[in-house]
Amino acid sequence: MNEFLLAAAGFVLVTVALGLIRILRGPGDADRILAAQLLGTGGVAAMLLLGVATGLPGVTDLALLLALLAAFAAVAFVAGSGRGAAGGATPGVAEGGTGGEEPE
Amino acid sequence: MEASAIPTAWLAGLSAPGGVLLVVPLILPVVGLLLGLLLGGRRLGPFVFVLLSAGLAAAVVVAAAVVTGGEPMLYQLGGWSPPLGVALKADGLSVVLLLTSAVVTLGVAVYAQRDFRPPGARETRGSLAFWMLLLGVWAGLNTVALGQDLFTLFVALELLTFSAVPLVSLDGRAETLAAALRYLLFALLGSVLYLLGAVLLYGAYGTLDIGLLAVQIAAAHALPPSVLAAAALMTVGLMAKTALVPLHLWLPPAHAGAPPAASAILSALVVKGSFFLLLRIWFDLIPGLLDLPAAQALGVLGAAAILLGNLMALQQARLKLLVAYSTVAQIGYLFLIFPLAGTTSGPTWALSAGTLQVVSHALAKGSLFLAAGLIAKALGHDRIRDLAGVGRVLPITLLASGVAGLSLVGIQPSGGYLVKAALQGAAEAGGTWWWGLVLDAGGLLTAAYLLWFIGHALSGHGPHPATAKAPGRAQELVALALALGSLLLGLLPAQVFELISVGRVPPPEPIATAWAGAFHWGSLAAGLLPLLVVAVLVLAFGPWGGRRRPGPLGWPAVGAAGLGSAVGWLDARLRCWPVAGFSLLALVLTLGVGFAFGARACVT
Amino acid sequence: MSGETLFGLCGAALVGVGLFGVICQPGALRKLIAFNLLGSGVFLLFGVIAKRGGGALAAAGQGADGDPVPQALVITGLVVAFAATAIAIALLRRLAGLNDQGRSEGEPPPASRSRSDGGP
Amino acid sequence: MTSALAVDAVLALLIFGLALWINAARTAYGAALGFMAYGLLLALVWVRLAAVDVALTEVALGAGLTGFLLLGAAARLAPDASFDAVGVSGKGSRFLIALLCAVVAVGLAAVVLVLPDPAPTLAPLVHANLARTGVGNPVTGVLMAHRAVDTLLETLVLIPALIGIWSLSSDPDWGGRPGSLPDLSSNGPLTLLAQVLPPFGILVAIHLVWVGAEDPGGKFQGAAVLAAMWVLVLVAGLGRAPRVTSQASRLLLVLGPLVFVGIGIAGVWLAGAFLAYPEEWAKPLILAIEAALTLSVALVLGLLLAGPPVADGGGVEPRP
Repeated sequence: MNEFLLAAAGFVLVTVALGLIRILRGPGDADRILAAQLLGTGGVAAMLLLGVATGLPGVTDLALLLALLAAFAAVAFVAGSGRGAAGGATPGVAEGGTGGEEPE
Repeated sequence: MEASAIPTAWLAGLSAPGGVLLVVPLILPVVGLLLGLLLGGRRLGPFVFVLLSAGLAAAVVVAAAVVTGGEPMLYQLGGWSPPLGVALKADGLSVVLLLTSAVVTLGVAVYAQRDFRPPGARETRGSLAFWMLLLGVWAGLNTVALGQDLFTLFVALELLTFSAVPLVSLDGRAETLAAALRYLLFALLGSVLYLLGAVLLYGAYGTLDIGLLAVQIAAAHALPPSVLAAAALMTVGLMAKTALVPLHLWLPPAHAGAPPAASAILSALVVKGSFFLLLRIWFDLIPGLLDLPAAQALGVLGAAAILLGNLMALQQARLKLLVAYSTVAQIGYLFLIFPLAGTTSGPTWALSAGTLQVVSHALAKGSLFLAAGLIAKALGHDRIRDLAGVGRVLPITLLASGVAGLSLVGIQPSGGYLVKAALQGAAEAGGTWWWGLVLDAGGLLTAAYLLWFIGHALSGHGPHPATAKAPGRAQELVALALALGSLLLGLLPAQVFELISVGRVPPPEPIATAWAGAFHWGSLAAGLLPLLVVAVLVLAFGPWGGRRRPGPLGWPAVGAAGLGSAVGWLDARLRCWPVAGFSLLALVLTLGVGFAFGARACVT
Repeated sequence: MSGETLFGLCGAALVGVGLFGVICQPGALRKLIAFNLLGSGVFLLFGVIAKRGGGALAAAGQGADGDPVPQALVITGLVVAFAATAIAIALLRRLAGLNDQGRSEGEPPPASRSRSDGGP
Repeated sequence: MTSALAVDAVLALLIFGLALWINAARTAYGAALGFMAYGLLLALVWVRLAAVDVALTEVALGAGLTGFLLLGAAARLAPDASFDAVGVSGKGSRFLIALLCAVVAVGLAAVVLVLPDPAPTLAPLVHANLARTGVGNPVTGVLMAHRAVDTLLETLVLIPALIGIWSLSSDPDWGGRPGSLPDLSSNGPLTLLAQVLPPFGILVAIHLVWVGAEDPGGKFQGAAVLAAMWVLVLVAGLGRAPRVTSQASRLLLVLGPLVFVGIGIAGVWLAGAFLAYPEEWAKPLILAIEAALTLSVALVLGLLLAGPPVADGGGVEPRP
């Protein structure tokens, strides 16, 4: 049983890794935010699988916390791409999100 | 490997019932930080003053208890004995740091009452920040002095750093913010390396208590790789926080840009906190390191710091930068004790010299930064070439600078003299005369730049005294008092010097007998003679001439100018971030490999 | 090779990556992120040491999965690292704000700024 | 055991690769994004290392709050806001430094591999003495009893850090409200989220603190969740951070450490040592300290995120 759970966790991890590429490469902020949500969900799944497999107490709390903070992370993304009071869900947002780019 | 069996009994024997006294220096600043935030406003300055006075009294009581007891005091926090719990320990070394930090902080607190009192009833940014951060520095130093657990000491170091960094940028100018950021990042790098070392030691021995670790490390047949790696990492990390050349990139801008009261604390005390931990590691935790050839490397860096710092100080156009580079040089003296500890005089002797240098420099440099601040405030600038007339406006301040300078140069009967005499003696005893040469050169260079500055200040052509703002009399007197303290260290009763060896193997030649009769008119004259020569030289190059000359010493030689610009170029290179980072890595590897080879040679 | 060994190697590698970033990254923010990587490497090593210590016990049936002392210390260390990051970011933003102000008022940029123009 | 090892290998590789990517990322914004994902993966590693307490802290503080700080800064800083480009290393010196870093890492790995086996550990000692602390979670026992002084100092460290951040305002702004958080009050969905999420967050925080006595959890994790929820409310414009001069907020800031120190000092008489608890009272006292510390630490963490005060106090960043 444990073997199966661990294998499943490994599989979820590989999926997450694929999603990671989207976060990192973008291109748009929307891609990134959605991929990050996927990462959060995948993380919760992997966490639960690992927790059950190893029989540690408190892993469900951890998954709960992760789910909660995934929403917070989404806010961080929006705030990060919103560029202050001028923000909002306008096309300008995506442009603002690249504000952190360094000169080539 | 049962970690608990041996040590608990060993510690229980040492813990004295009166040890709860040790908690007082720990709690006072902690409570101060908490209540101070509630108090705020105008009452904060006087409150800190009262608290520091109580802290000084507590430090004196602890010192008296340690001296009369004749052995270190130990206290187990929460009643848990190490390795599970955390212990406090006061030996001679801790007592000296406790006393020094209490005295200097109290002096600075008196000085700062005027600068950091809100003008109206409302709280101001500067006042709240300064007083709270001062308490933070004090809390960090006291914990560093008493802490006996490597992780507690890590938290104390961070407390020190987090309090010191905002002090640098208190005036909010862009340059000081950049200096503070640079200081913070480099200091964080240093702390991480220190923590990594502590982690490795825990991995090897399952405890972080210095006493327990020392027992187990000493019992080992040979120093294992984890201990050597930890020693290298912790040493370099703490060197970065102490700003030993070549890791001094952050110090000059940070110490020169801070408000004077903050500069005094940063230069006098904050860099000593990390140095103090280095002493703990090299002399208490892993004394075996002192016998390794790699200990010479620390001395070489110290010598480089003395030469580079002094030569750079000589070239500075601004007084506060001059004083900051003088700190770079004086830190070098601290590191000369490592190669000299293995000589016949024994480690306790070297440790005494190092501790004395910590105290002496803290007092002298505190005074000098306060004086520089008064001068800058009176004139509105601190350009050395335009200091003319200061002597008439601020005679007491200038006197304080001169007296502090005597200690930095190492003239009788100052603490600086005793340090240099002790180091010279150890160098001669060990047959390593070249360290003495560095000491002499350092003293002469120090004399040169201090005379250069004082000469300008004494020359008469300048703004009329009436145009300058008068400083507070108390501020001038504090600067003078600290300077006099440093000068008169050498006249303290001999028994005081024995304090440092409490809890250690006494040196073959008792410190008291060596230093009791240190004051001779003959040696005073011998010390003053080279000083006079330097004075004549400085005189010849002309602060009194009034003519502007290009080089730091005026016309003298293309050679000197060439040397100056070469040193300046070297310093600018070393203070680049990538170069400093490279030096840091190279030092970690050199020390690590050096330790490994040295340790193997020792065994075979 | 066990999982702990693997993560131990990973921690050492992270220390290397973090050190390189702190030294070679061009901007303070990037240095700060690298510092956090470096710190996580150190914490990870501590966690591996905790697991090694507890693992022996668990094998002996004493029920401890990890040595709680390093774990508690890592928690403390994480809080300290967060405070450090917060101070650094506040400094950085203030510095950037001052520089912007200087630019918009047409003043010559302060020294720290003119130096930064040679970025990568 | 093999699939466990495979999972560990995947995790270790992912983390190492992500760290490399973060270093090589083209933009600071990308690096900050990568760092948030990195925190999540690290939490998985902590679960594999049987350190759920640390995993909780890593998720809440390491990935959550630190990521929020880094992302916010990366988005707002001007692209060339690097202070230290002077002497940016050329290709050659970068290679040299990379080489040295690699040597350091290899040396470190070698040292870690030769650490003694069986590993020296305090775990049996902690477990043997856990009953005396009154709590069932050994990590909480270590934090609150065996090494209480570290915890006290650590909560104290946050105060100079906060003062340091406050000191980065300008003099006329003193007395204003923190102004570094972005203002997204015009964002409808966010407002809704900020109304729905915090009640759950508060429940989770209370739960974490409460179970922390027996199971993984505790004040730092709970406080971080509370701080995150508070910041969410502030960002959505549903509340305002207190003025830096507010006496009430300062009282709350020092409440936890004061309770801690107070009980610690009382321990000198009641239990024979500073920071000791009378045995029969140990658990209630620890819970009381944890509760007070949770509030104080949550406030400090939130204020650390909220930045230095600005004059108008609207919680809006001044536009450059």
